[in-house]
Amino acid sequence: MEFFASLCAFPVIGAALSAGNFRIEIVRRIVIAAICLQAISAAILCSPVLLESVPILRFTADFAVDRIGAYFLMLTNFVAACSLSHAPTFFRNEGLFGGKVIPPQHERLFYASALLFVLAMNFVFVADNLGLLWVSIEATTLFSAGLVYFSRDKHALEATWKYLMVCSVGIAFALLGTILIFASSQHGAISGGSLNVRELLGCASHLEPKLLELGYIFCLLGYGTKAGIFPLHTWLPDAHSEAPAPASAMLSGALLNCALFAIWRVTELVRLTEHHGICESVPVVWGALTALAAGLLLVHQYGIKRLWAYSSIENVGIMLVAIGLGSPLLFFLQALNHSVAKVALFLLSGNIIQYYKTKDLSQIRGLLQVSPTGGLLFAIGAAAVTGMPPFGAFIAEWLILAKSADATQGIAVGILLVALAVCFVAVSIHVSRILWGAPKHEISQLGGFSKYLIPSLLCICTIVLGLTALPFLLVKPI
Amino acid sequence: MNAAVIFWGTIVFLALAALAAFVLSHKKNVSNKVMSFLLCAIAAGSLSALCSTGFHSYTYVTPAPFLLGVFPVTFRLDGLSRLFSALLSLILFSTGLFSPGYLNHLKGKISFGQYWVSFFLFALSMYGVVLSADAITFIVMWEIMSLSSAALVASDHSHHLVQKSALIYLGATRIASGLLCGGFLWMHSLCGSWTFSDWNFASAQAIFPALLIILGFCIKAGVWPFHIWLPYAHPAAPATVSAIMSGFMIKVPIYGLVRILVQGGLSAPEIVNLAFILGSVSAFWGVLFALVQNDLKRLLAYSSIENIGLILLALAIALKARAANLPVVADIAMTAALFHCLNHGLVKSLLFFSAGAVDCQAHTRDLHKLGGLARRMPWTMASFFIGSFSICSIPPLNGFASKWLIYQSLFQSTMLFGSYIEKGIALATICLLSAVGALAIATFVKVMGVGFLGMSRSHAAEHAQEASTGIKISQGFLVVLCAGLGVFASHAVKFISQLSLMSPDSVAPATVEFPLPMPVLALMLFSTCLVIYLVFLQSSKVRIFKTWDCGFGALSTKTQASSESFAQPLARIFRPFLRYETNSTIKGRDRRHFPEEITVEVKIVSILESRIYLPVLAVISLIAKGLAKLQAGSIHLYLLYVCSTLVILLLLGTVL
Amino acid sequence: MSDANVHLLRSCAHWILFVSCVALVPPLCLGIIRKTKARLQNRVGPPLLQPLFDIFKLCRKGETLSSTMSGAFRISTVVVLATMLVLAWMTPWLSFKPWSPNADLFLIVYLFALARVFSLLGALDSGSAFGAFGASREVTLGLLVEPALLLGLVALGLFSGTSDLRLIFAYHQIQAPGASCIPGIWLLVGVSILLSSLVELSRMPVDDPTTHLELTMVHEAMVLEASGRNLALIEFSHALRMSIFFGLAAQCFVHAAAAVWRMNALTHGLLNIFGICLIAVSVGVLESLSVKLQWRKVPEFVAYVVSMSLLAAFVAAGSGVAKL
Amino acid sequence: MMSSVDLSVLSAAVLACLMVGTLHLRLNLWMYGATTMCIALATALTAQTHAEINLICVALLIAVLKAAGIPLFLLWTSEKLNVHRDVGAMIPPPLAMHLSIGLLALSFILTRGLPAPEMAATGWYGAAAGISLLFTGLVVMLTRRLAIGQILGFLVIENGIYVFALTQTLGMPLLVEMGVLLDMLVGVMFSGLLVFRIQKSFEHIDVAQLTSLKE
Repeated sequence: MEFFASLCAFPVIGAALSAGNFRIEIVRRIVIAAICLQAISAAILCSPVLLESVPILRFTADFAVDRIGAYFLMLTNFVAACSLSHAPTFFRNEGLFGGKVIPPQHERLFYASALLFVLAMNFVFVADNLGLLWVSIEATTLFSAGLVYFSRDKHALEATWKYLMVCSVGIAFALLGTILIFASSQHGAISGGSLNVRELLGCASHLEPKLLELGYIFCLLGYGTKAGIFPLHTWLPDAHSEAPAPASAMLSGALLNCALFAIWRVTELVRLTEHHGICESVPVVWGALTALAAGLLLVHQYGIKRLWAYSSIENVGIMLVAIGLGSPLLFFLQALNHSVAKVALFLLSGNIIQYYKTKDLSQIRGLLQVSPTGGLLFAIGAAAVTGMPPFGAFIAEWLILAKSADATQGIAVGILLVALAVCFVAVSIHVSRILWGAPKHEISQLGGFSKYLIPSLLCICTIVLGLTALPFLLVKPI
Repeated sequence: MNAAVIFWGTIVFLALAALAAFVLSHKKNVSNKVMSFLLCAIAAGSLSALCSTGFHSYTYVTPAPFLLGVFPVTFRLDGLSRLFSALLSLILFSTGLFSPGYLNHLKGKISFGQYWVSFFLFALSMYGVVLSADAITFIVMWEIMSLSSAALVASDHSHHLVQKSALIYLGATRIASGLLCGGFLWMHSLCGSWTFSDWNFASAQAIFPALLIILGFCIKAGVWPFHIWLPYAHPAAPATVSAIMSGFMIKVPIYGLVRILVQGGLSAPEIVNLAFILGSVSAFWGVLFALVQNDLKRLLAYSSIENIGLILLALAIALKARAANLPVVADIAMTAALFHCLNHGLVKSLLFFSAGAVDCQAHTRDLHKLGGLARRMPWTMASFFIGSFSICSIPPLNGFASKWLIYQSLFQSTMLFGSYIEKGIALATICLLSAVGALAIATFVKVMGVGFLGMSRSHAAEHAQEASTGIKISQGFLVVLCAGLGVFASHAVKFISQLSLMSPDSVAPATVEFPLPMPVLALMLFSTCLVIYLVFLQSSKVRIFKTWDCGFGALSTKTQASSESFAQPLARIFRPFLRYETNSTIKGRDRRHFPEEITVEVKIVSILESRIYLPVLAVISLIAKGLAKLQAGSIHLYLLYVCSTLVILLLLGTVL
Repeated sequence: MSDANVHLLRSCAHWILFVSCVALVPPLCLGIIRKTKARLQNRVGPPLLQPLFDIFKLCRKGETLSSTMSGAFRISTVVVLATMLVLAWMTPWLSFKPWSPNADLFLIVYLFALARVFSLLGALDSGSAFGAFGASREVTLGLLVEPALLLGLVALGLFSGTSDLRLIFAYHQIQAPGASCIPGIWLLVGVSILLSSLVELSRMPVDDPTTHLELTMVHEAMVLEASGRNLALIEFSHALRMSIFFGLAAQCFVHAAAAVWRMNALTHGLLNIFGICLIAVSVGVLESLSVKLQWRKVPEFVAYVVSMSLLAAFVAAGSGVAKL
Repeated sequence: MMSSVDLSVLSAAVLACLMVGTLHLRLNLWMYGATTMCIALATALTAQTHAEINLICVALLIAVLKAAGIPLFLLWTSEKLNVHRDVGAMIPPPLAMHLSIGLLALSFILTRGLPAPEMAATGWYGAAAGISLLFTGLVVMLTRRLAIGQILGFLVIENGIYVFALTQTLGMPLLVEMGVLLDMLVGVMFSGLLVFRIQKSFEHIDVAQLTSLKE
């Protein structure tokens, strides 16, 4: 029980309080407190796995957390904490910068659904049961739809509808896949069948191969839709660009990881059987192609947040490659570096949009002149997210490339290298236009350093991840 | 005193300097003097540290907390890295002397905070690259070098052209590093190690990674046909930056080639011949386009392409000779390549400094607006002239010494190579080299004559003042180095050849002799000049009068030869390469006899750019547009994508 | 009398002979050329040493400088003459020469380049259009002729197995165990050096030094602004350059002959001087018979020269005896 | 031979196919209700043959929530927005209906390959019905232009998956089943709310016209 308490208490209470009509300033404080406490309590919860060498920590029959899950749990809560503690500043500035004033009711709703969204994401990583995994993923869709829907204008509605429909259909396929895996487990392996991950892993070799393979395909497709793999990514740019900056930060920095984590759960299962051909070559090549396609789609971009959305797709592709290579820690390393940099970028983009009062890239010029600090942070984030040394993402991508080169996935390596180059060039074209030159019209500087607090923290994190032995501690087991 | 000290001393101090610049930049008071002093101090320190380490080779691996993520930073200090880091220190030192005087005229245009931060990072990364002993350290430092130099190129980013140049440079360098990554990963999967010394390129399947690596290096070095970025980046950057980029940064790929491929025992004839062809073509192509340039720094950039070509050529000869088992020739060629790196590094920074001095005094780099600076900026003129002589490889300066070594290696290989084809190729290359040398002379005589001699062509050039003391000192420093390396070439050559470059751990280092009597020659020339001057010219009666104008009255600057008209006869000869076109229009009644207005326009098209690179880019962006069409906005379409992907996956599932 | 003194005497004699040759041969060459041309035009013509007298006369005059000139102008004259003297000392254009350091063929060629660069700068310094015309043509000719000259010398170097002109032209080289084609190479190289010297010295058929239309001239246009002693030095260094080239060509021919008929050092030396004069005469004849080439045609003319020395070099490389 | 469970799920599939044929929302919703009733019946029968107590409550839940609640809610929505028939499909409804019937046949072919379920009562009839329901739902989502139509399609897909689960694996663990059901209900509620907003801001609920966000 204390497991449910420590995981659910703070988000639920926070959501309840923020939905209730206190003064908005109080609500903002409550939310920050709630999310930070949530992160801490989750950390305490998985501390045995993180600190001692306990391979897996079981809470109930269907809830347990293993090492990789714990890592992702930490990451998710960190991302959520960063985004949500930046959110109040963001909404305050919305008002300050003469953008349209946000009714407190909407903001309250935003906080409530954001907290529940975080809760759902937390359950993704502690669910030790494919069915519950599916349930929590679907729950994340519903709550995050609330975030995308935030600004309630036509674009937001359209984005939300597409997000909801495409993802629900995809998720439905994932459900079918889950059922197929369940069916495969009933064939002799486990009497009455089971969806429990540990049991399935335990008797992986006895699972009925045909059903398992079908199930894998459906799950890959379903969760892939949620993760935004190339032809299924269609909802992603819309949702990311329409959601308010903190929400898009969470979508890109946490939600995609959840979907990919679900894919990893299934892959991990199929890898143990003797027909694991499909779960190696398919994700690797598909991931590389996704990265390439994302890179090409980055070339002609008009929206500053769509830009980062596509770069998220690129990184999803890379993570998919890592999953296909069957190395959870590389997958996590990439996710970690991507999330940290990408959250910083989305939050900064939020500030930039507030400065220039537009998302249109062709209107945003001369950031270095408008705000040197912001420009510097933006440049660092962009360099980090495109995998430039000395930032963390470089190390992760390099490890992934090296592993796939050693796994004789030459084609994938080639495609990935091209994709990375294209992404870098495309991003640097757009970013350099944002940074250099002079703004097209007078920009009023408002607000203190507070709006740069979280982004600069995250930028420091990327540098630390790149230049210190921190990743070493993670990747050691590889 | 060992590698660790150098590593910490240099890298960390530079990092700290960058940090200091960053901190100060927030207070908006970055003093160029202080920063330049820091730069000089660090450069001098690292130089002295290098000198004090003797000749042993050290390898140094950083302890656990100081990792690049997972990988340790490994450094190797041996002859090769000593040579290059010494060159870097020299250039940085002179840059430090040059900066304060030069940067003043950029005040208000560029933010000195950003400039110095990226500058120190740039210096740091260059030291890092030439000291690195494994692929990870190398590529990390390499990428930092690219990013920081791109930031420096874009220092004055208010101009649109500067932005464009910086982006072209960024793109080129990213492609280069992509190819390098490919090659490194491939080698790692072949040899199972990241350390350069474990890589062996002699094996047959190592040819493809070798190809990737050499292509990557060629792009970064600005070898034909990948040189497109260079003439953009150099004029856009401040003189200090272009001096370092052209003087050292484009030598870093050469370092990489020697460290990885040559010392890795590359012998595949395909690769060697490729390098040979690329080197000779870019030597010719570079100087040919340099001849017809009118922007001073652009011209210097093209001449860098020429010299990089020469260096690559020498490397290729060395590899050929080693493959043909002619160690003597190989050593000569290798020494030639590295000695030319050294010389060109010093000379080119000298030239860029002088160009920068001209730029900040006459406020233009356009040869059509310069002229007559000889009387107003004698020091700058003198240093620029000496630099030009050296780069035209005029004896007894250092340019000649390395050029002679290249000639000598070709001469020897003509005699010693077995096959007649090889002999013929070597002879043809001698012919080509002499033509290149003559073209270089033409180019730099043009610059000297049009830029510095004669009458001033613009008001600004009319009122140029001599540059400040710091600038003069830095130029003098480099001039002394050039002359010294030229006159005492025999010692320099012996020293370089003993750094055992072909294979890092060979027991008996080779020794290359430089038999020419440079000191005697210099002495004879100087004393004869002195005697002749004292005997004849000093005592002669001199009358000052105007230049002969055929009695038409005062000559205007229009009657002087312009840079285009000077180059015209040669440009005519090489019209097919240059796409050289002049179209002149004469206005006026009865146009031939009573012209009122005559305009002549010279057009030179870079074929590579217009015929190859732009179309390729267009195709890529077309593909991107096509892909973007998928995102058409209709949800029904999106759902259809999901279904079709499902079908494809199911089919794959049946196949696999 | 100890042989040390004999040696000393011999070297003194060498020096005296050499210095007098350096002083006299260049004006003599010019004189011979003019004389020949005059004779062929049925004139008496000036005395053979007239050029020398001209130079003395010019030395007595003062010089006129342009107000736009910088120091470069006078310095260039000095440097050109100095380089020429050093070249005269190092290059084996005379078979009897005092000791000189390693005269590497590449070094020689680039010393010529040094002289050329400075004469070009001198021409450009005044800012007059004529100087620039001359300079830009001179530089073009330089590009065309340098490969020819270099390859010619390389051809000699290849079968001698060294790039040191002293050894190449050393007397004992003739007795080198050479293939039968060696005199052929000597001849080819001699001709190519001669022809390239015509280009280098901007004489007919490339350029007419006696024409009065400055626009068509190369050398004369370059020295248009020079006067007095300055002009004297320029003229002398030009003449010296000519005689060095003629001397090299003559050396080649003599060696070609010597490869066939044995001869001792004295005859060799005499033949050398005689050859220089003969070449001067033939140049004079050529100048009075031939017409000036159209400027556009000059590259074609030089192409022949280059191919000739390339041929020589190929043959030499083929039959080369590798010495190291 | 064909068990009664097979019969009911097959009739559900056929009903769904017929549903594709008309554009009348009311009729569509009723037919969907009927389909779901059949499925609830099938669940109940399975529960009875296998004496599975929790399947009984699942059957009840389906009957109450999915077969009655959701159609009524959507019906109420369409009344409020007074849209009574779809504004027209991507392809004409009769064609779509025949397409889905064809897909029904196809699903029989596809599911033949599946290994017979271990414990469930029925063989590939159930699987075929489930897959064909899935196809039908997809057809609806791909062809209908109204937002409500798409919700309907999604519901049909969901039914199909449920049928598949029921007939192949005798239903999933109760906890999972509940979760799925809950998620689906919340989803339907949320999308119904969205439909209202869409009507409010666009004055129509034709999602085929929502194409302003694109490259």
